Amino acid sequence: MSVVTPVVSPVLTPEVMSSRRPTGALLRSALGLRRTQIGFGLVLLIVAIAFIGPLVAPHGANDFVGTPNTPSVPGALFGTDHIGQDVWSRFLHGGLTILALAAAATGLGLTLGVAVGLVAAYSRNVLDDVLMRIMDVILAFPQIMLALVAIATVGPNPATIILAVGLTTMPRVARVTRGAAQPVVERDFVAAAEAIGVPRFRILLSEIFPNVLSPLLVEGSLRLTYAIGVIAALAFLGFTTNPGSADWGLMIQENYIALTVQPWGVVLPVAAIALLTVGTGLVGDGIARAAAGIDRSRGAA
Amino acid sequence: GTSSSTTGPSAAASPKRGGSFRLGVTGGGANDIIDGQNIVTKPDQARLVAGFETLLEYDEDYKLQTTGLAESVTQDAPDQWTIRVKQGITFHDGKTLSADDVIYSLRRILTGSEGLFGNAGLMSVDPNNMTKMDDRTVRLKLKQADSTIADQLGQYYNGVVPVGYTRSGPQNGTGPYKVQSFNKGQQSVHVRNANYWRSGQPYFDQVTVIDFPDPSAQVNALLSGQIDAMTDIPFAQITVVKAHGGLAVLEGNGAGWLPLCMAIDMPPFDNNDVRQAFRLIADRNALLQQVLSGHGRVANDLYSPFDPAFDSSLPQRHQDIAQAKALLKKAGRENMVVDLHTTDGAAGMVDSANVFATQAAAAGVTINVHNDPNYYGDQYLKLAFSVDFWGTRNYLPQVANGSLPTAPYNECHWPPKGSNYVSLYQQALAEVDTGKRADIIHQMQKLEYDQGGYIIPFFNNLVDAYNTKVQGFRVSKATLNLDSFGHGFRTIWFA
Amino acid sequence: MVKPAIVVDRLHIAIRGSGLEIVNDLSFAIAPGEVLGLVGESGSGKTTVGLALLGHARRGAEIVGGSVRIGDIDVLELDSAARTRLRGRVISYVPQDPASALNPALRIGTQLREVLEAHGFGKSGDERRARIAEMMREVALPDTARFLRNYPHELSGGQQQRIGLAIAFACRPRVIVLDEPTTGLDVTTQAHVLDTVRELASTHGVAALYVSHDLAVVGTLASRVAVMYAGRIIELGPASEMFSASSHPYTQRLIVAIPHLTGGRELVGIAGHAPSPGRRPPGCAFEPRCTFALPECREAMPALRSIGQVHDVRCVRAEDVLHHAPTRSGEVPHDADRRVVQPVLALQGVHAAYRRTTVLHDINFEIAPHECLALVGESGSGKTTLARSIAGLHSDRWGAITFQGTPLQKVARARPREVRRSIQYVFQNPYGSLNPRRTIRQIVSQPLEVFGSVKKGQIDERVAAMLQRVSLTAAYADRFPDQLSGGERQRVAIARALICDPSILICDEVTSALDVSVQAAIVELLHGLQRDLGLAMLFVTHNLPLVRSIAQRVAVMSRGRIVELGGVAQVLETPRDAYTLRLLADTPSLEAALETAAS
Amino acid sequence: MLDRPGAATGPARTGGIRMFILRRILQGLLVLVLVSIVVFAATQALPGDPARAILGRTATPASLAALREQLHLNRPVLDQYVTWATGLLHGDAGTSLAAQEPVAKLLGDRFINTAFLLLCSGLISIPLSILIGAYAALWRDRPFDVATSLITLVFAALPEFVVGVALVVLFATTVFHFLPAITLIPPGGRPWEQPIALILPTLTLVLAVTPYVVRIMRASMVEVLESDYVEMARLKGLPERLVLRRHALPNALGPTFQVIAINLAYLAGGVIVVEYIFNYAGIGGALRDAVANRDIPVVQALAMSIAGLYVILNLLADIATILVTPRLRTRL
Ligand SMILES: Nc1ncnc2c1ncn2[C@@H]1O[C@H](COP(=O)(O)OP(=O)(O)OP(=O)(O)O)[C@@H](O)[C@H]1O
Ligand SMILES: Nc1ncnc2c1ncn2[C@@H]1O[C@H](COP(=O)(O)OP(=O)(O)OP(=O)(O)O)[C@@H](O)[C@H]1O
Ligand SMILES: [Mg+2]
Ligand SMILES: [Mg+2]
Repeated sequence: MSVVTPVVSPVLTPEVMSSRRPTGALLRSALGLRRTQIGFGLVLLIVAIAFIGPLVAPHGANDFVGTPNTPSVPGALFGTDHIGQDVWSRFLHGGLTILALAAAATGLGLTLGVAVGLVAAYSRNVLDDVLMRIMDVILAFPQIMLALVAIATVGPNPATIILAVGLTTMPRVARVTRGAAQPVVERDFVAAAEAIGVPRFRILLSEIFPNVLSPLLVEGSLRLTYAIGVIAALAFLGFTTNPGSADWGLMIQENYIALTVQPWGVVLPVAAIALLTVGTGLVGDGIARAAAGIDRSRGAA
Repeated sequence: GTSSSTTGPSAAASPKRGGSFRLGVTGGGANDIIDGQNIVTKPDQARLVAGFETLLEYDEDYKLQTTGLAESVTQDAPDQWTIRVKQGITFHDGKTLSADDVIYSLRRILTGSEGLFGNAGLMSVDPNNMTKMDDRTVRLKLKQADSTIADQLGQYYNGVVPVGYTRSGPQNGTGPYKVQSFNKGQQSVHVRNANYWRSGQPYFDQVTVIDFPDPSAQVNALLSGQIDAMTDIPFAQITVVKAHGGLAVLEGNGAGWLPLCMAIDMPPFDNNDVRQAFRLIADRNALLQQVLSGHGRVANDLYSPFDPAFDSSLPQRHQDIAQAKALLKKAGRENMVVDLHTTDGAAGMVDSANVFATQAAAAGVTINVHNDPNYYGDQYLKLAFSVDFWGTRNYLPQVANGSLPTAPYNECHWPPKGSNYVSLYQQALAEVDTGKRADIIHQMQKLEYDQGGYIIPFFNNLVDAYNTKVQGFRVSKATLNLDSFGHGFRTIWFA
Repeated sequence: MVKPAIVVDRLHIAIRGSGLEIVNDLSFAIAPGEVLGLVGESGSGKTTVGLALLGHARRGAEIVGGSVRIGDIDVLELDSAARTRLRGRVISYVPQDPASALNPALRIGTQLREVLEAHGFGKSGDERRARIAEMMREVALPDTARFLRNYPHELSGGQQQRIGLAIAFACRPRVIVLDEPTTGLDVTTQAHVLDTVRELASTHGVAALYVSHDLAVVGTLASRVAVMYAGRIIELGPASEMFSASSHPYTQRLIVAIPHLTGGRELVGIAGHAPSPGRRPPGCAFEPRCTFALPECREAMPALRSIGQVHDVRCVRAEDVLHHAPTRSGEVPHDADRRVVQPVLALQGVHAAYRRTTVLHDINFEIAPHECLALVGESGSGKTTLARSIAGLHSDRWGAITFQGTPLQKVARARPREVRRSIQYVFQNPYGSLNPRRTIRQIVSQPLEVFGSVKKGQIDERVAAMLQRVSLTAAYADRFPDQLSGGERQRVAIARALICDPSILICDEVTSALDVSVQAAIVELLHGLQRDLGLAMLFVTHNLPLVRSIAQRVAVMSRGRIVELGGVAQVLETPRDAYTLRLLADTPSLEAALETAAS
Repeated sequence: MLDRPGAATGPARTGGIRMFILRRILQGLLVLVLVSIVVFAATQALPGDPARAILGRTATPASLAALREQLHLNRPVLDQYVTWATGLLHGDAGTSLAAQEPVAKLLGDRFINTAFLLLCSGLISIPLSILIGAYAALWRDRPFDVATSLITLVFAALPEFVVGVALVVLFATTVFHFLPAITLIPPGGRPWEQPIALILPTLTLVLAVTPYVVRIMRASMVEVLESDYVEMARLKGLPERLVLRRHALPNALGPTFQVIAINLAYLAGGVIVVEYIFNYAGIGGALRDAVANRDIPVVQALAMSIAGLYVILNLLADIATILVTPRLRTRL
């Protein structure tokens, strides 16, 4: 008698049924975590303040509303700052600059870093060494120090700060990217692509890059927190972009002297910055955990 | 400006010897120096006056007195002065002060390459025409008539140094304290000069001058008792210090000033209407309130208020936006945009710029403030619009420093071409009769008041703080902080 | 019958929280000195059971019911301290993957010693040292201090595995659990390990549970075999009966799926794959794949009933099954007209190296169209290197590789598009060869985009067609690799190769990562394709029996040299080279299994 | 999967390590050379006239001319680089433009002060964070873990100067008064002569660094605890503390060392802010000062030494990692 010819069983497992992008899945499952939700909440809150603040601020950023450094002034919710401007209004006005700077710097750093990291990992030859040594050179300077010198050199304009922070972010990102990409480069699907002659650039972009996304998301959020920190610290040390303009970093520097008398001028921006960094940190954390989860199940599959 | 409220203790309490006094001074850095005749950073002032003294001295009303090293300084003729030093004054190394030292000191100042601070003011002294009359007497023949020599000799930075003195050599002065150790950017330790010529003084065994880049660290140090006095307390902290038991604030109403400087030969300020408009934009009281929290006096675009010849009859300028707009319209400069350069060189410089920028907006003028760490670099004195800071001086000396073509710090490029300002200055110098000289000075001040490049919103008080266990501080019009550091730390003591 | 050393009774293990059962109502006993084989395909719950015997459940799983008695103590009742004392002393465990189970940071000597110390085995340091030396000899490893100072990564896979055994046997336990101790080892090493296990078990009267997915291996070792499917034992009986008179459809299919060393025949895989926990049907878990299935099979899981005194089975139709044992189709046809045509691929004096070490020496052979040449040899013999050299993935090689007469550049990228298209490569591990972040459609259609051979519009249907060809459905196109079973992934990999309609297919151990049943299905597929499409094929494997079922000619490789090359039957039946002989001897096969079972 | 025996065998190992360290040192030197070039180029780029920057507001044309003359800033660049680099090799970092003193003399004490501050912070934060991280991993998802992960997040989020100022307000000036607000190190004095003055700066730095290390340590510890060999160690019946101390911890440390190194290097940057707050006479203040003064030799010296510190720390980290992960040795 004959043997049954094989037909694929119609039995489909649920995960086979549901078909979703891993990256999207990663974010989704990350968002499932409480910490990620809180993190996003915080980030959104601060971003909202930064964008909507200027519209709802009771006073102009530079209006003189009362005696300097007085916590309680009629019409000034959180009192006045070092030159008698309304702290609350300046706070509402001051978010955009530092957010923009930090975001731009981090973006720059990520882009460059990822590029370098991928190329280094994929070219398993001297180019790898060269690139990584160059990264080492940059790494050898503390971010803040390099920023200090750069700013002293060309003056504290936004471009300088973005460039300085961005460039010092690059090598750290590059390291992570390279680390994550190295095992991927050895995977057979890369060889498979090479075997049919897929162009190198495409291999980097569509074969390797997607597979290092999850660590990058985490790194990205971490870098953002660093960037914010550095930019704030620069302001604290007195190196900021256009003075007089409301800017959280600048506010801290201007009012830090009055901390014990009129804390709000420092507390508000610091709190905002801290919440923002905590937020991004939480998000990164969530993504990391989710990624760990996903990658583990994939590894076990 | 409140001064009475914070007067130091009555001098009645009899001074006591002993103790180690620690002073915190704002600023300082690796470029600190100790030099009997020059300063770079603020702490240098304290170190200078601890070790060196001048021939003449200003009293607490900014009047010249012969309490210094000179027993007399007289103008024998418009272009001749005679200096006679007191008897039995010795330097730290025991050598007695003589005419030679005076000559050497003046020569050193006049040697351009030394780059000393007093150089500009003593231009008219002829280094090759100083004659030693006797051991204690020197006669100066001037290149040109100059009646301000005495003023210059009273400036703290024109200290008397012994023959052969160099900055790198031993710090040998007549002052109450000898340098024991000096670490640039950190601190210097000065020990009591045992055979100081003023009997009984000084009182401390030791004085330590500490640099503080960060004012709030300075305040914290004072609060936590790690220093006994500090210069330039941030206005914000005044309430804190007052509230804190055992601390007091010393507010000397000196005549330091933070001008906004318009270069009168550079667009847009080469048009006096624009300058006038800007002068009318400034709300001087608001600036005083915002920048100094009121710790100062409203000014009238003129400097040297303590000069007997200061013309206080000129009408006080007030803000007048409408008028300013009109003038700008006239000058075809409506809605103009201009850069204003400033730096953290002295407290309030950045804030002044910002506040003025805000006020200017009302007149449709957009001012972009640039806070430039490299401000005193190449472009200094080449800027159209900038902020600067000055200390207390009488009129003519100040002019020599800042308002003549030959002046080292002429931010405004004053005077305008074809003006008789310079010749007026020469006359004033030559004029021996104070009354006549005052008239000439009034003319000069009128010129600056009407056409000058300075906007001077206020004179700022020197606000310092100290621990009340320190006695002897007096409220004065002194040029330097803390009553000129308690006259080189010799009139103060621990209770 | 002697009192069993260990008795497992109604064991239930579930995924923590969910209550989904991984292992369901599992009972068996093992007598001292007896080896019980536990077989089943990947995911059936073997490891979970094995660990449960030591009262351990992996993170996320928990033991929810039943008992595990060793002598008169119930392992599951013990507190953690007592359990710790038990483990490694009374019952010990040999892990599935020695490479990862040995601490990379500790010398093997330390890892041996610490278990003795932990259980106070041996009074003095000397005694322990003596015991360790003894152990090393028992597992046929050098007992020198020098060797003990090695770190795990400095040992070969086989050596590592034997260290695992040594550790397990160190304290002379009464029961030992071996979890696929030979997976990933080449046959020779495997043979060594199996012998060692047999030795130790019998000489020390240790009751052993031998977990494996390879019936043949189990057959050579175990006296009784339990077959697991989807967390349940579906058949349990003496090894002999299992092979000769298996009464469960699944067991039968497993046996049919095993390639035969003697007399090649088409393999028959089992369609579909076992349901994972939580997706197991209420009735018989095998029912969806079962050819004997009755309606009632859907209702409830058949009880384990005994047929014959020590033979239990979970099937309502056990008797019919027994009598309808599936027959095996005949020999794989050997086409003789190989030589007349020009070869597709020809290698002359090919050498390859990694930096200074040359790993391939003077390789010569040809492959004709329609022909499948099998390349066999132990691990490390250079098979992959050779395959990769042909595919243009290993550039450090010299000697001539000609494709349809024209010599090939070393690097794939340098080769003309036509050539890249015509030579296709299928990788050893389907889990690594598919980009987890791309859909099946993207993966399969990639060659089309590179070669631009097909218009945008038709890509999808080509992909669909290819998926059909490898007996998947178009529905798979939108999924991601991690949503497919191993077999399905390998099919996708094959589809990606076929979509270029190549003239030669290089398969590097395409089945070694898969279960036998799946392996059979894949081989079936490849064979069909080769036959229908007239593909030439280089089939790399270390599984000799498999060669029979797919290749016409076989090349035997050892240490980078081809030691024997000829027709399959001729090489396997009358081998000339000593190495081939040893390879054959070491290969565990059903025949051998049946013999041991019979004896 | 199958792990093929590595190439190296017993005896080759030590040689491997020596080779490795040697290579690392060479790489480090290479990096330093590159750094020196970068530093030199960068400092050359500093615009403006150093002389002016140094004399600042008090500069007079005369004094400027004098200073320029004496700085001879008008020699060819390459010439300047060579003299500078060779100078460095002989431990002579030139003369500070601002202070008119040898850089070595100017920075000597400051180096010792900063180094000691870093040392204290390191010695406290490293073991602390390793401990916390390990236990967080061990008690994964339990209250302790959750608490740590939140606290570390918050502290990672707070800039040093906030922490520093908060500490001063709390312990020195406003709330309590039992700690000095600033650190006054008398010239020639040594920081360890007045330990209590070190408490606040150290604490600030510790709080700045610990969070990152804790998080990494936790991550790699979790990784290790999941590993087969830890499971195996348990199945071998080893007592739990042994499993942790001998099997888990060493393997978890490997990846952590790198991060520790990076963070210590990062400390060297964070110290700038901290020294500013506490008026601590260290290289941080010197740097800020030198940058403001365009004191090129000092900036160069500081940049070089901080880079050197970084290179050394990484070298140590690599070696430490190698020592705890034998597998790497054969890969060398
Ligand atoms: N800790 C766990 N959490 C969740 N599911 C688990 C866990 N352990 C095992 N499983 C599931 O239980 C089933 C059996 O796993 P197990 O590892 O015992 O199978 P196996 O027979 O050993 O497979 P293999 O032959 O691949 O080793 C699998 O489907 C697996 O996904
Ligand atoms: N990347 C590499 N670097 C150095 N040597 C290698 C590398 N890959 C393989 N080798 C060596 O080359 C030889 C052949 O390896 P290859 O993978 O071709 O063997 P194989 O027959 O495919 O083994 P397996 O059956 O385990 O796949 C082995 O000795 C191996 O140690
Ligand atoms: Mg298993
Ligand atoms: Mg292989």
